[in-house]
Amino acid sequence: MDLALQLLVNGVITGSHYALLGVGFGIIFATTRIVHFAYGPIFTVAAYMAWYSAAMLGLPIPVALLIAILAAVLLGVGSYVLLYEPFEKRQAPHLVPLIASLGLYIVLENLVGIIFGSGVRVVREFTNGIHFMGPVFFTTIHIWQVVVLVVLGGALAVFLRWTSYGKAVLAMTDNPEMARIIGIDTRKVAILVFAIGSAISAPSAVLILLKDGATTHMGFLAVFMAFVAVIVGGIGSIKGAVIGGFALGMVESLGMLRIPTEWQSSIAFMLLFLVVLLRPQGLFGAAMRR
Amino acid sequence: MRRELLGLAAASLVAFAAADSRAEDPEKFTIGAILAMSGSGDWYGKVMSAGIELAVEEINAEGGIDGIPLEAVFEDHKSGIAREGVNAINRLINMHDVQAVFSSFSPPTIAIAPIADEQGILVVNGGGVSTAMVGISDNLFHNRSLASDLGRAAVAFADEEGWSRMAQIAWRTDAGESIISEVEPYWEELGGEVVATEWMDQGATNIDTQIAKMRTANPDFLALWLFSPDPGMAMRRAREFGIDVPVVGVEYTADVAEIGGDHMEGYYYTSDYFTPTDDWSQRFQEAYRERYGEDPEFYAANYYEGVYLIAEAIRRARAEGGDYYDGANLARIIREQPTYPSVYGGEMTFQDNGVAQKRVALFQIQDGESEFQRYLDLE
Amino acid sequence: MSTAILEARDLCAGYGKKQIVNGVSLSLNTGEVLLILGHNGAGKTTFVRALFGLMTPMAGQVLYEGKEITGRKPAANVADGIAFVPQGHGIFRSLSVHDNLELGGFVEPDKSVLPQRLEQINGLFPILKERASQTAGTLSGGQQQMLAIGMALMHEPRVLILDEPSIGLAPNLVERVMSSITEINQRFGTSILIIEQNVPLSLPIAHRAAVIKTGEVVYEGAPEPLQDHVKLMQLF
Amino acid sequence: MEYILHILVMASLYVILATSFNLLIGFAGLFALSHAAFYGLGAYVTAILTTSLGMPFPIPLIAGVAFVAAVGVLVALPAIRVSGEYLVIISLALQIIVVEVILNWRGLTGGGDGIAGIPNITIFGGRLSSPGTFLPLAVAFAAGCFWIAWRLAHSPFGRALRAMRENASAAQACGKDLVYMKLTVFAFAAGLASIAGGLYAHYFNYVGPDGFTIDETIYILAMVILGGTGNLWGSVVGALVLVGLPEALKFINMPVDIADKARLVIYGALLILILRIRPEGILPEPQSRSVTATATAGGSQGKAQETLLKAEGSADAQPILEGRGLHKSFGGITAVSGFDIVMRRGQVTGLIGPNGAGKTTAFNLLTGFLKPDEGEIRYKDKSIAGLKPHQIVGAGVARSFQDLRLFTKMTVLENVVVALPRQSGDNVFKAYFAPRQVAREERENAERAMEVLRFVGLEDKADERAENLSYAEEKLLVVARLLATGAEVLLFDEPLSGLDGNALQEIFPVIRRLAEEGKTICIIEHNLDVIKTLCDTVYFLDEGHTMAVGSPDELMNDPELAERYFK
Repeated sequence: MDLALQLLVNGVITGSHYALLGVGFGIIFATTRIVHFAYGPIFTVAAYMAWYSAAMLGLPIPVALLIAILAAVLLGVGSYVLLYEPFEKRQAPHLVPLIASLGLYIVLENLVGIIFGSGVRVVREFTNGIHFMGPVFFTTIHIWQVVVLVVLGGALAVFLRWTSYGKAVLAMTDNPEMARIIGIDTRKVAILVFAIGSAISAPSAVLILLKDGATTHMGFLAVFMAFVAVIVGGIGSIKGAVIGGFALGMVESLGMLRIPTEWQSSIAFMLLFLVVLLRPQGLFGAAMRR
Repeated sequence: MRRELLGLAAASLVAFAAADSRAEDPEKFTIGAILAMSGSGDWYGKVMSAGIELAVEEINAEGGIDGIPLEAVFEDHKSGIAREGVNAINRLINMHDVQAVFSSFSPPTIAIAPIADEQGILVVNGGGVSTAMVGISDNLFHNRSLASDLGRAAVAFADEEGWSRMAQIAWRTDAGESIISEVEPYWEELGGEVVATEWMDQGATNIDTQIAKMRTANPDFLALWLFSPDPGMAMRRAREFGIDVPVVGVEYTADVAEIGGDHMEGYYYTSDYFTPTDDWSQRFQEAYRERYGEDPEFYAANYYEGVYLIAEAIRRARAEGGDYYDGANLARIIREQPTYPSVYGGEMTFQDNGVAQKRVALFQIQDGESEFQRYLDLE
Repeated sequence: MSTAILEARDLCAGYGKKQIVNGVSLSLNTGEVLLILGHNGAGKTTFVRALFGLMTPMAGQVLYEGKEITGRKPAANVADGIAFVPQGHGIFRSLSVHDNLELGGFVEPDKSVLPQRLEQINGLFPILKERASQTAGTLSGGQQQMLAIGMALMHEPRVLILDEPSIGLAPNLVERVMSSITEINQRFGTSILIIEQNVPLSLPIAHRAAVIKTGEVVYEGAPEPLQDHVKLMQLF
Repeated sequence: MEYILHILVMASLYVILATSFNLLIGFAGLFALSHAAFYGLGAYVTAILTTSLGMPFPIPLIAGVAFVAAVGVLVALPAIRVSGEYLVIISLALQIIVVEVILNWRGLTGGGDGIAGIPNITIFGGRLSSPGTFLPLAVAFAAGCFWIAWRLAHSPFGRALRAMRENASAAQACGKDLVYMKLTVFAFAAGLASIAGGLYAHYFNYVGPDGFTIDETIYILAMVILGGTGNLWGSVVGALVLVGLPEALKFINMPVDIADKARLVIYGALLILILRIRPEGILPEPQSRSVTATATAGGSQGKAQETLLKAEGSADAQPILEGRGLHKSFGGITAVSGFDIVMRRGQVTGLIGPNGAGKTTAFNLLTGFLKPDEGEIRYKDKSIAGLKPHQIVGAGVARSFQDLRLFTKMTVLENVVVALPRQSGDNVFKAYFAPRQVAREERENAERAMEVLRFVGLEDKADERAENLSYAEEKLLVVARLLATGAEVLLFDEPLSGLDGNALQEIFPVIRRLAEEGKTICIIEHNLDVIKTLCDTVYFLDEGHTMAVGSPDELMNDPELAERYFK
């Protein structure tokens, strides 16, 4: 019973992390239909920039976080303007930007390795508090992972709900042609979502840096889980990405109550497989746009 | 592109073909090294190549091997891809005419073993730990203890301490698997009980579930069959989750210490005993620190030592005379004269299965420092 | 009443190498309702899409208030006072009715005028006010069409282009939509270009009518002669 | 030298993988990202059978092909249900699960250690233990696999695959069995990948899970995209470039600690650069393919036309196709209800009515694209309700689509040839085992197709891609494609809308003549001139059921119907 409770809490925490990544990746995917694999290494860059600022320059962690966000936004927007947009303009077959995105992935990941060197990077200045609630344990970073999702997810929801550019994002997600018809500059919106999506990845990355340290390879899991969360939740739905992330976190944790942990990484894909087969539009998605 | 590639390659082939017949001394001895120079394990590549480069420089500064300089050429197996290892050894043999090659990680090592046999190349592994590598080639030697031996030593220690309930977590790789398959029966033979067996992916960030399950199993001690840097994360996570039983493992590196931080306190681990007390090891440590600005890792020491091993084998072969510079010949020398100086202090001796018998010791982290406890008996 | 607010001169348009509109010259006069008839595939939709800037014309010119706007992006046209209601799903199905309407005023720099316009539109289509918080995709076909028109009115366009507003609607709803178009024309003085296949219900609201067949204008003039079925059959 | 030979061995394996993957992606348009799983399974089958059971080459290879082809068919099962992005995801999940199972089934697969000690291949007493000795075998297999892929891609079956890729429903309307095609192409692609896997196992004497992960699938995918989808030579080039490029980059000397990462940076950047310069791939899909010796003008002209137009019996006004009491609703909306129709031999039946009246739904019901909720469909007194669209086409009822659905990337001639009935080459095995018969038929079919094109006046455009036609020409091609099916009953959905007078004058007599020759014609049309000139009987549909039936004149003089029509 205690174990189940602990695994439930773990599921919420892990789910929050996946959900946030899913939201960042998902808003880019839903709005522009670009499978932005380079989201992974950009996540890595954010962690390393935060590490450099905090551990090497001795800046306070909030400042390091800002620098990480800035770096992620620059790279995210840069990858749209310099890489994806030219392909869109040339109306390249839709798999071509995907392969180009993988090319960018390789470039960025290895650049990080060259610039920052290999090995784990840790911010020593940070100490992680431990908390007990009855039989259940969690740490300060765990709390932050949930808090960041609530805050950023909430902020994003407010932005989408209450601002005119937020609604423009929703409009473009719903129907890009109609968005153009009512006078939305879809290029600006695309740049905006790349900025937002990348910015969202940075706090996640910084938390992982503080929790486990940064490695050059850390972006792979980030983008992979984000991708799965988006598909499970349903493409084009921010709420879906959150739910998808939680579903993933829960399955990964609670599912292991009975199943041996050697199957931990397959179980996410079993879930994905079943969801796609039984409910192709995802748990919360509307039918996929043509 | 393709034509250029072939042209380039053909040109270099002509150059090398000229140097193929070797009745006399070569101009230099080229040693290949197939390491994790990119990918998720690139940290290993970094420290291993650093150790090799340092040793090569030192030997050359002393005038090489009887006046013939050494050279190291590095290749990348992208953190354990077998196919890349085979690409690399082919390139090393053909482009650089090597007779001796360092390898690391089990899959590439296993994959290059048949080529080493076929082509007569000496292979020295100082990093890969899987038992699957033992005995697959007469030309393959390991100058590090196998993970399974370290694991056995670790549980033997646990048995001495009187602990009986073991919760273990292992990397879901050849290394982790080989420890579990060796240690589990041994532990049960000792009368112990395995109360939880958990697996994690190499480099996974979320192991909360595994830790929670191990905690629930209520063990006397945790066994971490993990390698750098994951013992640090597992230890940290275990302590954060309130598991306060003793923890034993088989590896401790700077990265492990970095991640584990204060939580590493009290961690026991078994390892090839590399401790800079001996003359040579102290000199090595100072030289390494001077050159790279950090303390040498255990892995750096292994490959550094490996260069000296190969150099010594070449010297011995040269002393025998004849067409001495040949990988198979060097391998024969090592088998026939199996004892070499070790940077770990004293000497190491290669057993019949190609694994060097080194001193395995138990350490504990005390006040943030790794403290030598005692030598362990590996029967 | 006779100055052209929007004018096409020898407009040619199509997809890829396929030309579908073959030199159409038509002008919409200030304050009038111009009806363009034609059967499926006649090129009506392609014509208005080229007019509005959703596709670049292959040849010819588009003039708005006397100045050339050929090939200008829709965003600029919308900001300049032209609105377009496309065929079918001219709404954002996953958003609420209220959000849809608000998005209609996206280009309006001064958002404070929007509530008042919203009132006007609610006056025109009271059902939209009732359903303000409902998801647009769940509205009935007629309500969706009213919403689409309402969105287009949110930035007070001077020219409104409607592509087959009656498609898929029951007859009574078509009448309702047509009468609201008349109302828009009269209340706001909006010049309206409307494409239709439904002749009997759309003809009465038109000041002038044109028939397009195989990408060319085959009739332009008063709507009345078209009420004769025989004449119409010949043109179709 | 061995090194170059080794790279060539690797290139040979990737040629097999890239070309077989291209069959799926480029030809069939099925984006299944599980190719490395097929490759890996092939390698493991060989590894297990050789090490555990000591089977000699080539038995494990053959067993691998059979097993992996069967797995391919299993993967194809979801592909029947889902397509596009969903297939990408589901196959991606399968890819990962396969690797996980290999990793976790330690007893059989050796887990992370993999399986070592796989014996070399021995041929004529010689052991193929070095790159040099293995290369001839690898090249031979690559060439053989390329030939198999080439045969498949350039057979009538391959043409049908491309048609399916361009438009699945139109391919069905041409009588193609999509299920058979999907299962077959998956089996082939998987089987070929398994050959590469078997060779891998023998060559490396070792298999481990690391070589068959999603990274590997993406690597092969990059070869296909870079080389050009839909072009098998492109895949060869793509494989050579992506195998060669990293090796070439090795010649750039850099400091040891960053060298390999820097090379990967350059590699990624070059990949992007090539895609920027050639988004369609290095060798894009060819503009046109000559279907054997096409356009053999003259010759058997008369005969072909005869067979083409011939229908059983004559224009005797026998009822051929009947629908009774058809009902169909979507959700709560009734599209067709209580719809009855009779089509008679030698007559042209018109279907008119306002937009949304249910005309196209009626066609969909009659041709099996939709299943009626109620009602019966009889063709020559046999019930055909419940048959699949391709079966109905085979029986003799074919239809066109309002939105044309041409196979735009294929030539005009191919568009017609693909629709010809009873092609033995549609059965892929005939392409291998009865090549003469297929080739002969191909020649005949090309002639028949040219005949059809001449009939509609498109013979000059035979080698043009369909996407380059004018609107009127496209419409003519739709007619030609429908004619080519050889069906007795031809259902035209707005074949003439958007055509100007001249074009109309060209098509009118064509349709009329078809009827006179004994075909049964039904036509949905808005152009009342057309209806009046062409039709014998007209059905007026509104709100899903028949409002009136009669001669064109009767209906058009009915003021109430006119009112409804223009509503």
